[in-house]
Amino acid sequence: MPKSALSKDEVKAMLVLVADRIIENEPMLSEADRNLGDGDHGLGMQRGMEVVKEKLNASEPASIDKVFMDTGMAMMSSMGGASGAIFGTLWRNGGKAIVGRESFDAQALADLIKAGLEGVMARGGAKPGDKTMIDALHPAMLKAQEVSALPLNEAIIPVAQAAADGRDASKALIATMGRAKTLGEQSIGFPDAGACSVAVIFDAMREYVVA
Amino acid sequence: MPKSALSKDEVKAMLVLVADRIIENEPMLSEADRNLGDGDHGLGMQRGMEVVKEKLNASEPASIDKVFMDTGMAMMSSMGGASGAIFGTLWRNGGKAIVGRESFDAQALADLIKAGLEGVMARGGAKPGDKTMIDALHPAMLKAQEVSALPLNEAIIPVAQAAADGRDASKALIATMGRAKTLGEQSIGFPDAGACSVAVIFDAMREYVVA
Amino acid sequence: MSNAAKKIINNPTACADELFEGLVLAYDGKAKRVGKRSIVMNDLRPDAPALLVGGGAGHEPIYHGLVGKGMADGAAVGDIFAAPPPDIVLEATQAVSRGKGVLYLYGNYAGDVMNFDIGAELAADEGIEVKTVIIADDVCSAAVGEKHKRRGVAGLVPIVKLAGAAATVVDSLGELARIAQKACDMTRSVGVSTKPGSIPASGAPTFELADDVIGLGMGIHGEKGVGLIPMCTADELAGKILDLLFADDLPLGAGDEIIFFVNSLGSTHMMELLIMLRAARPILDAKGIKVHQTIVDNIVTCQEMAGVSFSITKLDAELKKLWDLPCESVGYTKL
Amino acid sequence: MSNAAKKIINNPTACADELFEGLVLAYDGKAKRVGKRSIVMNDLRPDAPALLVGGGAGHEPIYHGLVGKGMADGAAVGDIFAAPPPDIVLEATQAVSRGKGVLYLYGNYAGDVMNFDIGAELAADEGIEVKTVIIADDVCSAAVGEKHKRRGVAGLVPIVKLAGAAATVVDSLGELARIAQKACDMTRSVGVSTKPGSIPASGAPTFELADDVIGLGMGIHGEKGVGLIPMCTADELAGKILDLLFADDLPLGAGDEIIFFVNSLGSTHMMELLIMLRAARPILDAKGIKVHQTIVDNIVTCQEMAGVSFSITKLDAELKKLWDLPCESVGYTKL
Ligand SMILES: Nc1ncnc2c1ncn2[C@@H]1O[C@H](COP(=O)(O)OP(=O)(O)O)[C@@H](O)[C@H]1O
Ligand SMILES: Nc1ncnc2c1ncn2[C@@H]1O[C@H](COP(=O)(O)OP(=O)(O)O)[C@@H](O)[C@H]1O
Ligand SMILES: [Mg+2]
Ligand SMILES: [Mg+2]
Ligand SMILES: [Mg+2]
Ligand SMILES: [Mg+2]
Repeated sequence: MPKSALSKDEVKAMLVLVADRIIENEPMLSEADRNLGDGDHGLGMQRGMEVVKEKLNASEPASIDKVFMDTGMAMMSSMGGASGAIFGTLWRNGGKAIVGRESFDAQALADLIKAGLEGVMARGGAKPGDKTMIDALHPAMLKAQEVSALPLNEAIIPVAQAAADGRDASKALIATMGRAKTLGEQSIGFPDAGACSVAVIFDAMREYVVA
Repeated sequence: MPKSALSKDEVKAMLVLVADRIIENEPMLSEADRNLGDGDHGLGMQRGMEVVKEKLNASEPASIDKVFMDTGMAMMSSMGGASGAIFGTLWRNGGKAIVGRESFDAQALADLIKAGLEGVMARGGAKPGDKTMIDALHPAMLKAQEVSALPLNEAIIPVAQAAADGRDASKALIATMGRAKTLGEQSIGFPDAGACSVAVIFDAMREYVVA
Repeated sequence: MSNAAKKIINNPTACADELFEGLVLAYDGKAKRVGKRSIVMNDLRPDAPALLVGGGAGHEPIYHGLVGKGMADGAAVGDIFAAPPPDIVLEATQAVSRGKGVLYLYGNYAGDVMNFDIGAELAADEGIEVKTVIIADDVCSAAVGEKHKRRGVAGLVPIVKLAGAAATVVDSLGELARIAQKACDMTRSVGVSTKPGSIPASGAPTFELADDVIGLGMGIHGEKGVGLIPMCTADELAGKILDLLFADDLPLGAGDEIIFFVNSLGSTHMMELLIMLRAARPILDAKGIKVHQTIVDNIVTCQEMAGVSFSITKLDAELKKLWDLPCESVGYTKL
Repeated sequence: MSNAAKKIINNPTACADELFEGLVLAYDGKAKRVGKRSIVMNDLRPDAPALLVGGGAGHEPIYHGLVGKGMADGAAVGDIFAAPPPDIVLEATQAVSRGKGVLYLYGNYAGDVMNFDIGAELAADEGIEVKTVIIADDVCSAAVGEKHKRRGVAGLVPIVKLAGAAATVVDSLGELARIAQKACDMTRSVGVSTKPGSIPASGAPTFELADDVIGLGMGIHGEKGVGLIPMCTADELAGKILDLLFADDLPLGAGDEIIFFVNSLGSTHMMELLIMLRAARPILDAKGIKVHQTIVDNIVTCQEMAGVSFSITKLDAELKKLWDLPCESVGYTKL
């Protein structure tokens, strides 16, 4: 039944579902990267998410923030590549921002995304519009601020939608960062691979929370 | 009209036709070598025959034997590979054996083939049955001895036929020499590339002499 | 997983770990494995600044095959086409460090920059000073005005060779970084591609390219370059590549001495590289450019990708002296 | 002519001449062109026996890329896949000869044997003494009882290296021939193929091979070997290759020191070579065989043919001393 907020065990279960959904979508994510990059984004995310599942299932989560930080650490050190650093930073900085929270509610979601996005932008130097995962993460962040007072099961729906819209909107953008660096004009029409991952991640969160 | 014997200018014209026929058959000869060897026999023969044409057309032939020896020298030094040495030796030794002949008749043909074959066998160490060009050249030699008293335009027909039969018979043989060295059993069913060239050469001679 | 590319491998997702283990064996005891996936030379010169290189796997012999005498002291090895994660950068940093700091020298890709930067932060926490020089020699990947966005490609070979030579003689990290940066500033590359490589984990091609076109300026992962041109002769192609190199901002004229590196991206045969060299040299000679050394080899590759790159490194007196020092590694050796 | 293989070339029938001209340039003045298509080192050791190698083109960097310091003195270069004609063998012989005779060292193919033999007869007419040592290291090309029929394949690299080292120290042609023959006697190779190369002049494949099979013991021109086996893992393949090597008549056991050469036939990537090395070494270690030096590279190739070969050269004290001498060439260099 729908959850207005999550316990640390539920947060863990949610991230395990996120991992499963990313792994299922490996072909789509790699294909997206083949259009603009070197075609390995799905493979890297899959590699990282398999380690995330191992890690999370190995031990009882100490706290909500720790679950997110462990997820970030696992992705960063098992993936490497741009997305290992980027998604690792997303979860690690996001987790740091909600240290001590006893339950994961819409406010925590908003704080997590905001801090995660800031970390990603500081790390990679990309801004909204550069055709990266930020173009899915940034609209999700804005929406999350807007709905932070709602119960999580209501808030997560527009947030996931914002991420999906951001992914679709990234099709119209010109790539300037990452492997796609010099695609320029030629990158128009394809969504960014990392943005596709962000959309999968938030949609999996929605699936877990509203279920 | 049919020629019972050839002048040195006719010998030259005959060898130019031989060169043209070999060049036309490059794909077939290379294909034959692809089955048993490294697929370049036709290319090598074409390379050699183009130089032969240049050389022969460049100057007035000094003598009948010289025409054959020049042909051998041109093939040997422009082709390299097994067939450069083999076919170069065939013509050079064959030419040496008819030094001084004023006309190229069936006896000269028989002497040329015999000496050429001996040279080839001494050079390469192969015998009839080893699945080489010898398996077309040897039966042609035997037939040429048999018909050496006939006018050339009658003798050349069975000689060319013997070479063609030898080529076909080579299909049943097991390769042991040259690039095909270790094909062994697997070489049964394909004719030897060099034997195909020998058949083309004698058929072109026939074409010129009986025309 | 499929093996569409008909690769001689074991587990398609374990290629990076397995090739790494093989690479360590290829060093015959001259280098050792460190931690998760780093390779480091044995008997390093005591208290000297260290040279660390690294990057994604699948491009062998670079980067990890450039570890050696007069070359890099160590390498941090990533997964296939993926920069090494920060913990691997850290383990390699600690292993090469000899109290005088560590220079990170690697190609300009977002993943590498981010992971090496995080590694540098972790190293700083351990009290190890790190400086970074980023290789960005690919002329076609960004305009002169945006050089910081250029990719690192085949020019890394002469650059790592020169930095490796410097690491055997200088005493300060600052000096090592200065020389490495100079080598980068003096190096330019342009590559072309005729066929994609394949991704070991899936067998899928790294990109698509029509049979009758060449990707001019294309990157080693198939990143698009300045555009597609019709298939042409080696002579025409060599001219186009040199035109792009001469049009860039590195002055090249009469009397200049260069290293000229003709690289195969993988399956392009040395016959073709030599035919390209034959086409290029008269053009260099006509400009009065003197080739101090020619390198013709496949050192910067992307699996069985087909294509060729030209790299030019302009030598001043200091770089020339460093170039002439011998070096030995799996990827490049000179007397 | 078609360019089905999408080659970076000019005239499909001029490849041998053009790659040769490029190769001479690649030597940066250390070697020079002689006559029609021969390459010979500059400043050769005065009145010493000479080492001449040669063979067909299209397999670069061998043979003509193995000319160099501590390697061959010169090479006679044939057309694509065709042995050099006698007049080229002669021009090369005269250029390397320094009054102490010339050793011909080449692979065992009918064309090479015949053309080098005719060349030797022409050289004798010029008063140059010639001895010949024929490389026949391919275990799968003939039974032990018919070793004289075996092909010369990748083992030629350590063999030419050892003979080249000997040529820098011995004073008589007999000594040079003895050591070259010993290097041959101590060397065995087994290769496998997964994909054909192409014939530059036509773009046609050099042979056909199904997608799901490997040609075990196949020669570098696609000559059939011991047979086809189903596509398998690198670990399985390394085991099969070593079994064939161990089953031959060269005793290999505990304490023996060897050169272990993992060669790519062209487009097989170094990643795969390293994964094969990783598979092979534990098997050698288990037998107590000591690898004195490992070589992992694509030196003996056939255009973009895919496949791998293992070569083993067993070292005695004399060969080991010669091996450890430095050498430098386009194809192989060691400190
Ligand atoms: N500087 C950056 N900031 C944010 N995201 C980035 C940056 N660089 C790359 N990315 C993201 O990483 C994705 C590519 O990840 P991946 O393919 O796994 O790494 P790599 O580019 O090393 O192969 C891109 O689609 C983009 O969304
Ligand atoms: N020892 C030999 N004696 C006679 N003919 C030979 C011998 N070796 C090879 N040949 C002939 O040469 C042909 C191959 O010629 P070619 O393909 O041009 O040379 P290569 O084998 O060097 O590629 C074979 O088909 C065979 O007829
Ligand atoms: Mg990618
Ligand atoms: Mg042939
Ligand atoms: Mg990548
Ligand atoms: Mg041939």
